Order: sequence, then C-alpha cells, then structure tokens
Amino acid sequence: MQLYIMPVIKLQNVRVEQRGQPILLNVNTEINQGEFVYLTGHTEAKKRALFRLIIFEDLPSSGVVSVGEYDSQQIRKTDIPQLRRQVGVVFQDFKLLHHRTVSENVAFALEVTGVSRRRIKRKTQAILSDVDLLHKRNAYPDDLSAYERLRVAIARALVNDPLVLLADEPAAHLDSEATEQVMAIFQKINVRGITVIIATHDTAIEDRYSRRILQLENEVIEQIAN
Amino acid sequence: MQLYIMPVIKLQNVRVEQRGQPILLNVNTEINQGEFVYLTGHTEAKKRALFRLIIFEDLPSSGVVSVGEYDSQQIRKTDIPQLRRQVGVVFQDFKLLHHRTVSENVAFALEVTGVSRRRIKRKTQAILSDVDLLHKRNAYPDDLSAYERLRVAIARALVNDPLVLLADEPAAHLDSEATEQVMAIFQKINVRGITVIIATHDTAIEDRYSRRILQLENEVIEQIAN
Amino acid sequence: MNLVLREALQGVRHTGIAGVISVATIGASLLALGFLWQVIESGNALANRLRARVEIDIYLKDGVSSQRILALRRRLEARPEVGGIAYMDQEAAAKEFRSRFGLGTVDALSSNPLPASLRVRISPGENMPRRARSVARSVASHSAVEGVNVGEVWVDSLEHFIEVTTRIGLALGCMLCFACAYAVSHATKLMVLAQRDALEIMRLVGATNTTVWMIFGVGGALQGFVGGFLAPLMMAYISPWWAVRVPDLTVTPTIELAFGLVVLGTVLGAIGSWASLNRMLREIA
Amino acid sequence: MNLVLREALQGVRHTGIAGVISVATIGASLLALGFLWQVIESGNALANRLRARVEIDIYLKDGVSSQRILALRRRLEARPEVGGIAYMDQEAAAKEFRSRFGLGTVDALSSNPLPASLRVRISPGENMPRRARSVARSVASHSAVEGVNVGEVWVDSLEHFIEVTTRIGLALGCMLCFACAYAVSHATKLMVLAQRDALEIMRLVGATNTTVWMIFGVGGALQGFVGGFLAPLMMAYISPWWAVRVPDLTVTPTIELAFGLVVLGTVLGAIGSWASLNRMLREIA
Ligand SMILES: Nc1ncnc2c1ncn2[C@@H]1O[C@H](COP(=O)(O)OP(=O)(O)OP(=O)(O)O)[C@@H](O)[C@H]1O
Ligand SMILES: Nc1ncnc2c1ncn2[C@@H]1O[C@H](COP(=O)(O)OP(=O)(O)OP(=O)(O)O)[C@@H](O)[C@H]1O
Ligand SMILES: [Mg+2]
Ligand SMILES: [Mg+2]
Repeated sequence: MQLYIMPVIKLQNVRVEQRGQPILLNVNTEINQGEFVYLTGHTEAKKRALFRLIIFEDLPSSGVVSVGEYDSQQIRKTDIPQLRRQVGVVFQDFKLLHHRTVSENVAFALEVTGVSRRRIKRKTQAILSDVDLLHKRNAYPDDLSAYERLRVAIARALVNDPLVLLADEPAAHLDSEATEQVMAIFQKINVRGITVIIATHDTAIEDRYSRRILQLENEVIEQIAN
Repeated sequence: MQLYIMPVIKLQNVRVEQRGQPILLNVNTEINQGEFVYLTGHTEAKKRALFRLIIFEDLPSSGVVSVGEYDSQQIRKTDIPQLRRQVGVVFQDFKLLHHRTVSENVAFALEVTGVSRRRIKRKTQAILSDVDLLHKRNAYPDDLSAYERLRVAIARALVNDPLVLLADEPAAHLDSEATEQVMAIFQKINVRGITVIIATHDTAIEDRYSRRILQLENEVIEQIAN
Repeated sequence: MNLVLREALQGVRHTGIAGVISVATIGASLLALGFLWQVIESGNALANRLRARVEIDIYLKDGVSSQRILALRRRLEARPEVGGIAYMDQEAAAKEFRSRFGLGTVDALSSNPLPASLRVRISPGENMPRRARSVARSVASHSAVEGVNVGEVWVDSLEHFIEVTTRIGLALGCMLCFACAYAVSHATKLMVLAQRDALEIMRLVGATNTTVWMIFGVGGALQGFVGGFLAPLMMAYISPWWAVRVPDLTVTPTIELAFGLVVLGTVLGAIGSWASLNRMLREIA
Repeated sequence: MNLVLREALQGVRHTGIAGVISVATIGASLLALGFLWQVIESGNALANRLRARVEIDIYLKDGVSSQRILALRRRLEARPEVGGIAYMDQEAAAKEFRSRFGLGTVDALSSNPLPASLRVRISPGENMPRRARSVARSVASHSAVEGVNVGEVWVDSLEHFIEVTTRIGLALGCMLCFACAYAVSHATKLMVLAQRDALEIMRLVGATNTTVWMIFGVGGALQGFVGGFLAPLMMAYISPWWAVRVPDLTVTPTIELAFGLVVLGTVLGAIGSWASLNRMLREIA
C-alpha cells in the first residue's frame, strides 16, 4: 500500500440527471494526489459522464464534486478555466484540430492559457519528444495512425502540467504491444507526481496491472482492487 | 469450404509509395463476393492504407487494384463515385458530421447520391432500426456513446446497399459483450450477400471466429486462416 | 434537380449572414447598375430633345427692307445645317428680353432699343455647336446683319457629360459585376468551408463531382437570381418617390431592364460560385 | 496582450476573404462618411461665402441729382439688413451687361439705354432672401427709383440643399456605421464558426472567457482600425484628382477627420464583434 498526501478528487453522494433521466445515481469515491487508477465499466457504463463531472462540464444534480481546491458547490464560473488547466484530458475521440499540425495542436493548449511564445516552443518540443512524435510534428492528424493520434492527444493533455490526467479508453485502437508502451508512458507520467485516471472497458485489467480499480456499474462506483 | 461466385476485390502486386516512402510492398490477394474476411495487423501495420486503396482514395504506385467491375488501371475519374457507392466504409474515427443528427448523418449518404426524398426517409428508418438506434435518431453524435456512434457509422455505410462493407477497427471501444453484438450485426449483413471486411489489431481473432483472415505484416499480406 | 435545389437552398441557409450579405450585395450592385443605365438613357433622351433646340440669333440692321430679309432667309434655308428659321420683330425681342432677364431693366428704358432678328434652328445631328458656328460665320458679313449671337450651346457640355457618365458607367458597371461575382464566390467559399467535413464525406460515400458542383454552385446562381430580382423591384419601389424630386430622370425600370438584371444576376452568381468552387474543390480534395 | 494580438491577427487571417471584405466595407463606409462630412462642410463654407454676396439692384431714374442719390443711400444705410452699397453708373452697367449676356445684344444698340443703379449688399445672417425683399419694398416707391431687381437669390436653395444633404448625411451615416458594425460582426461570426472546434477545445483546456473574448473580439477592433485607417488615406489619395474636377468641394481630410474616422472604425469594429460574439458564445457553449 502506498501513502498519498491528500484527496485530489472527491465525489460525495453524486447524482447526475439529464433531461429527467438519471445518468449516475449515488457515486462516492476519493482519489488521492499521485494515484494511478483504472476506471473500468462496460460499454455505456457512463464513464464519460464521470469524466465530464471532473472537468466541471456537467455539474451534479445533487452531491458534491471537488477537484483540487475547487468544489462544485462553491466554484465560480470564472474559476472553471483555472480548474481545467489542472486536469488534462485525453478524450475518447481525441478531439484534435484537423486543420492544425501535430505541434500546433499541442501548442494550442498553451497558447490559449497565455504562455509566452518561447516557452510554448520549448514545452511543445519537449512533450512531443516524450511521446516520440518529434518526427511527425508537422503532420496533420488525418495522416496519422490511431496510435500516433493518441500520443498527440496525450501530449496536449500534459503540456499544461496538470495535477490530474484523465484518459478515456486510450488503448482502444492498440494491440497489446502498443498498449504496453502507452501504459509505460502513463506510468512515467504518474511517477512525476501526476494523478492518472484511465477509463477502460477491459474489465480483465486487474489481472495484468495491480492498480486501484474503480468499477462503474449500474450507475454507481465500486472499488474492486487496490 | 464455401463456394464463391467471383472475386469482388483483387490486388495484384500492389505497391504503394507516398512521398518516396514505401507504404505497402507487394500485396496480392483476392476476396470473393459474399465473403467475410478479417484483416488483422498490428498497430500501424497500414491497414488503413489498404482500405484507401479499395475505395480508390489512393492509387497504387504499381500493380493493379480491382473492385467490382472497376480496376485501377482503366477507371475514369468520373467512375470513382459509382465505385464508392458499392463500398460502404465504417471509418476508424467514424467521420460523422457533428452538426447533424443521427438520422441526418445516415440520410446524407443517400441524399448526395440523388435518391428520392420518400425513399431516403424509408431507408433511413429501416437501417436505423436494424442497428437499434431509432430512439436516438434525433440525437447528435457528440451526445452518443462510442458504441452508439459506431452503429450510426455502420448504418451510414450500409444505407446505399453496397456490395462490400469495410470496417476499420469497429470493436475498438467495445467490451466483449458489445463486440459480440456488433459481430452479429456484421454476420447478418454478410448473410444478405454483402462482402464484409473487418480490420482489427486483435491478432488472436482466429481463436474466436473461424473466418478467413488476411494478416498485414511487414507491408505484405499473408493469409493465415480460412 | 429537385434534390439539388433543396440541398442548394439548405446550403444557402447554412451560409447564414454570408448568404444574406451576398444577396444584398448583388441586389445593391444591380440596383446601382440599373440606376446608371437609366441615367444614361435619360441623359441621351434629354440630349436628343435639346438637340432639336440649338439656335442662333441673327440681329438685323434697323430699317432693312423685307425683301432683303427674305433673300437672307433663302440663303440660310439653302444650307444643310439649318433646320428652321423664325423672324422675330422688335416687339417680340423686347418681350423675350423681359421674360429672360427680369422686369426692371427693359422697363427702365425710354425706347425699345432691341433689334429685330432671325432665329435659326440648327438641324439635329453630330457636332451641332460647330455647325451653328459655321452658319453664323457665313452670314456675319452680310450687309443686312448687325450681329450674330451663337448663344450658349450647352448641348455640347451635356453631350460631354453623357459621354463621361457612360464611361464611368461602364467602369463602374464592370466593378459592380465583379462585386456581384465576388460576393457570391465569397459566400460559396464560406459555404464550402463551413461544410468542409460534409464535403469530405460526400466524396467518400460516392457523390459525383456534378452533384457536389450542383449543390454548391446552384446556390450561387440562386443568390444571384434573388439579388437580380430585388434590384428592379427596388427601382420600381423608389420610382414614384424619385419622380417627384427628379422629374427629368425616370428610374422606373422597363421590362427589358428588369429581365436583363435578373439574368445578369443569375449569370454572375453562377460564375462567382463556379470560380470559388473550382479552387476550393482542388484545395480540399 | 502580445499573445492576444497574435491570435487575433491569426484569427483575422483565418477568416480570409470575409476579413478582407469586412475591412473593405469599413473602409468604404468610412470613406463615404468622410466624403459626406466634407460635402456638408464645403457646402456650409460655400453658403457662407454666398451669404456675403446677396445683392439687390436699385435702378435710378435718368438725371436724378447726386444729392438725392446720397439721401437714398443714407436711408438705405440706416437699415440693419444692408451690409454695403455701391454706386454703378451707366458706363459700368453697360460693361457688366456685355460681360453677362454676350457681345451681340448691347453692341447692336445705338445708344446706351441702361440706367445707373445702387447695388445693395445684404448683411449675412438668417433668411437673407426675405430681408432682401423687405429692403426692395422699402425703396420701391421712392421718387428717385425707376425699378428694383432683387435678382436670383439662390443662397436660399443652396441652404435648402445643405439642409437636405445634412439630413441624408445623418441617415446615411447611421446606415454606414451600422454597415461597419454588421460587416465586423459577420466576419467575427464566420471566424467563430470556422473555429468552432478550436473554440470547444479552448474551453476544455482552460482558456478563460476573457481570453476567448479577446482572441475573437480584438480581431474585430483590428479590422475596424485598419478600415478606419484606409478611409482618410484613400480620401487623401483621391483629393488631387478630385480637386481638378470639383474645385469648390475639397475632399482632403483634416487631421481631426482622419483621426475621427480611425477611432470610429475601431469602436464600430469592437462593437460589431462584441455583438456577434455574445450571441455565438452563448449558442455554442
Ligand atoms: N451527460 C450526459 N447527458 C446525456 N446523456 C448522457 C450523458 N452522459 C452519458 N449519456 C448517455 O449515456 C450513454 C452512455 O454514454 P457514455 O459515453 O458515458 O458511456 P461510456 O461508458 O463512455 O461508454 P463507451 O465505452 O461506449 O464510450 C449514452 O447513450 C449517452 O448518450
Ligand atoms: N496513404 C498514406 N500516406 C502517407 N502515410 C501513410 C499512408 N497510410 C499510412 N501512412 C502512415 O503509416 C503509418 C500507419 O498508419 P495506418 O493508419 O495505416 O495504420 P493502421 O494499421 O490503421 O494502424 P492503427 O491500428 O493505429 O489504426 C502512419 O504513420 C501513417 O502516417
Ligand atoms: Mg466512453
Ligand atoms: Mg487504422
């Protein structure tokens, strides 16, 4: 067992409804700073809904979501951008800009947060070499393989030095070998102190990695391994 | 062993280069009308490059690709749209239109091929009920789960009554249960006489389905099972 | 066709304000063009009317016999430049003088000092001022003639004005046509850009180039048609208001003009979208 | 700020032709506005100059003694409407007559029939024609006076013209300002639409609303600034060409006008993009 400093994400009795329909029922969980957690759940288990809560895209109908120093009951609208800079997300469909190159896509996350030009260049280069994509920095996402696109998305999520990294089914398009490589990247990230949460439908994941696993089933979270 | 009527897709000594770099080397294969084929290959094995050849997005640097009555040496530019109507594709990233609803996305493939309005409506409804998405017909792709988006993509690929259906990693985001369901859909399609080709990185697929498998490795195709 | 029109309409709708601006630009451009046309037309009509009124006054010496006047008249009538001659006695001269230069002056005079005169109308045609002057010169030294007044032959400057207006009109007309085509090509470009993803998918699901072309191109022609329709409509709408203020220059469009504007708008719309599409499709595909 | 400007410039570049059209619209609108301003200014100056020249002619009877004329003069000078008086003898009258109405007429006369006169200049101010007429009436029955000519007091119609122009100018000015704001808001809308995906990602990676606003809004102000800059530049460029043709109406912009146009353009640009952004952001987010 590891010792964590403090909970960076905390959900208390969270219930989400959308147009009267319940999406999540009574979710309670805590994730500590520096943890590496799998969020498993079958197809359509509402894994994305949980991620949307964590980046405050959706607010809970009842209950409290708190991330870092912010919580859903007290946060002001103007604080949400600050919060999002602390949470990097690799979206399931990557959400890359088709008409910008790899390095422009990564730099974009820095540009809109007002980082200086020199720093943008330096950080973009560094992070692209971390994910081994420097040679493709001038390619457009549509010309990349799914594996390469994934790494662009990871680079963009990390370039802002977030506290937490969320990845939604990152290994979907990967064979086992590439999956190992990506997991190694996530481990490296985690070692740097970044909390990593990976969503996956692969419920057999506990057999391979001995990490804490949160399972989303029937609209609630159960913890099944540590 | 099954008896097939005629080869619907035929690649002879196909070599593809892009900007001087070889993408595919010497690909030879035949796929008959009505077959169900898996195209396996590791991440970045160039599966997509092969699909691009079949829909004549790319032409081979040397060798011949023939699909149905068309072949890459004799086809005129104006015939390519006709060819593409005979090949439905489920793209790896689905390529759905974000600002159109599910049924508009499906209907779009009919509209641009000049089908009458009444027929569009009827066929769209029929195909959406085939993939069990009638209840989500007015939703937008961004509000759907990955599994639902996949089914929209399948519906659009099929709505034009193609001879061949290509699907690029359709099961990527699915758990085993949903994978079974999607495979059942593909089987149903195949039984109707449509040739189905499914790309996947899951090289263990032969253990589960006894289908013909084309494996893409080191830029060539090897047939490893029948 | 029905389908293409529907998709085109939808495409135009998708362009939103760009489409509206494009239609408005075409409408305004063609309106300006129509106005210009009418100004030039009316100017020409006015010039023609004035041409029938270029006159010179030949003042006669006091007490010249009517026979010598008749001889002078004959001599003038023989010249091809002369369109008509009227004799004006002293009485008539005074009357006219009074009406032209106000009351005060002539009434202040003790006797009528104005001479009798022959008023010669120059026959209409090319270069009337020159011909008027040549007639004047030919009788200036005649013994019965006191003096000759060629008057202000301002048909000259009017003609000059019309010529300049026509030239400006041509230049402006070309510019306006260009503006129309440009507006449509711009709207088309935005339409294509906004539908970039849709265009990609169109091609992937087997839409022919013709279909793509029609869907985006017909939209341009449609915009041009609507714009071309608005122009004469607006002219007709303005014309009663205008007629009160500038009666010499009618702006009511003729059927021919209205039809011409609609056709011109449609053609320019089609050309504009064609130009833009050709480039865009090459770029994107 | 440096960052925002760069992104804004890039955003404007991304709008492509829409941005160019928007800048051109602003430039053209402000150019028209500047022209209008100059027309009204010049018209007012011209009216002021003409006001100094409204005159009436008082024709004197033949052989009136200079003492009686002096008395009449005194009487006229006492009136507040009178700005100045000049005496014109028969010689001067004939000379002027000749220069005004051509050679033929007066030279054809045996003796000089024109009367001497007093030329009275009306002092500038409101409603000069009415005051001119009142002066004329007051001396019409004087025994030394043969007649009075109030002349063509066309300062009246000029003033009317200026009034109408000013009103049209105001209406047109509002319309043009609206056009500016509209063009920018349209360009901004397209900018946002074209960057819809980018906008979504901006929000997801933690761009503040202010940043988003600046990136798209500063672009509008920028367009307005450039357009506002172009307008006086073009006026200055046109003005020598213009001066030859219409010397009475200078179009050279003053520093104040140029500065005003730049500021107006920038403000309108900012307003336009603000209006569009407010709506777009609400729609998209
Ligand atoms: N915030 C929400 N508002 C409305 N509907 C939602 C929301 N979140 C999820 N849903 C619906 O719930 C279903 C599950 O969606 P979701 O994408 O969260 O599943 P998932 O666990 O990510 O599954 P997958 O493995 O397919 O990606 C979908 O039908 C989706 O439309
Ligand atoms: N037509 C092409 N032109 C240029 N590069 C290509 C082309 N096709 C593939 N590539 C390159 O080859 C590599 C493999 O890409 P591809 O998407 O075909 O792999 P894949 O087998 O589909 O893998 P994945 O499982 O990641 O989707 C990528 O780096 C891509 O940039
Ligand atoms: Mg998901
Ligand atoms: Mg692939």
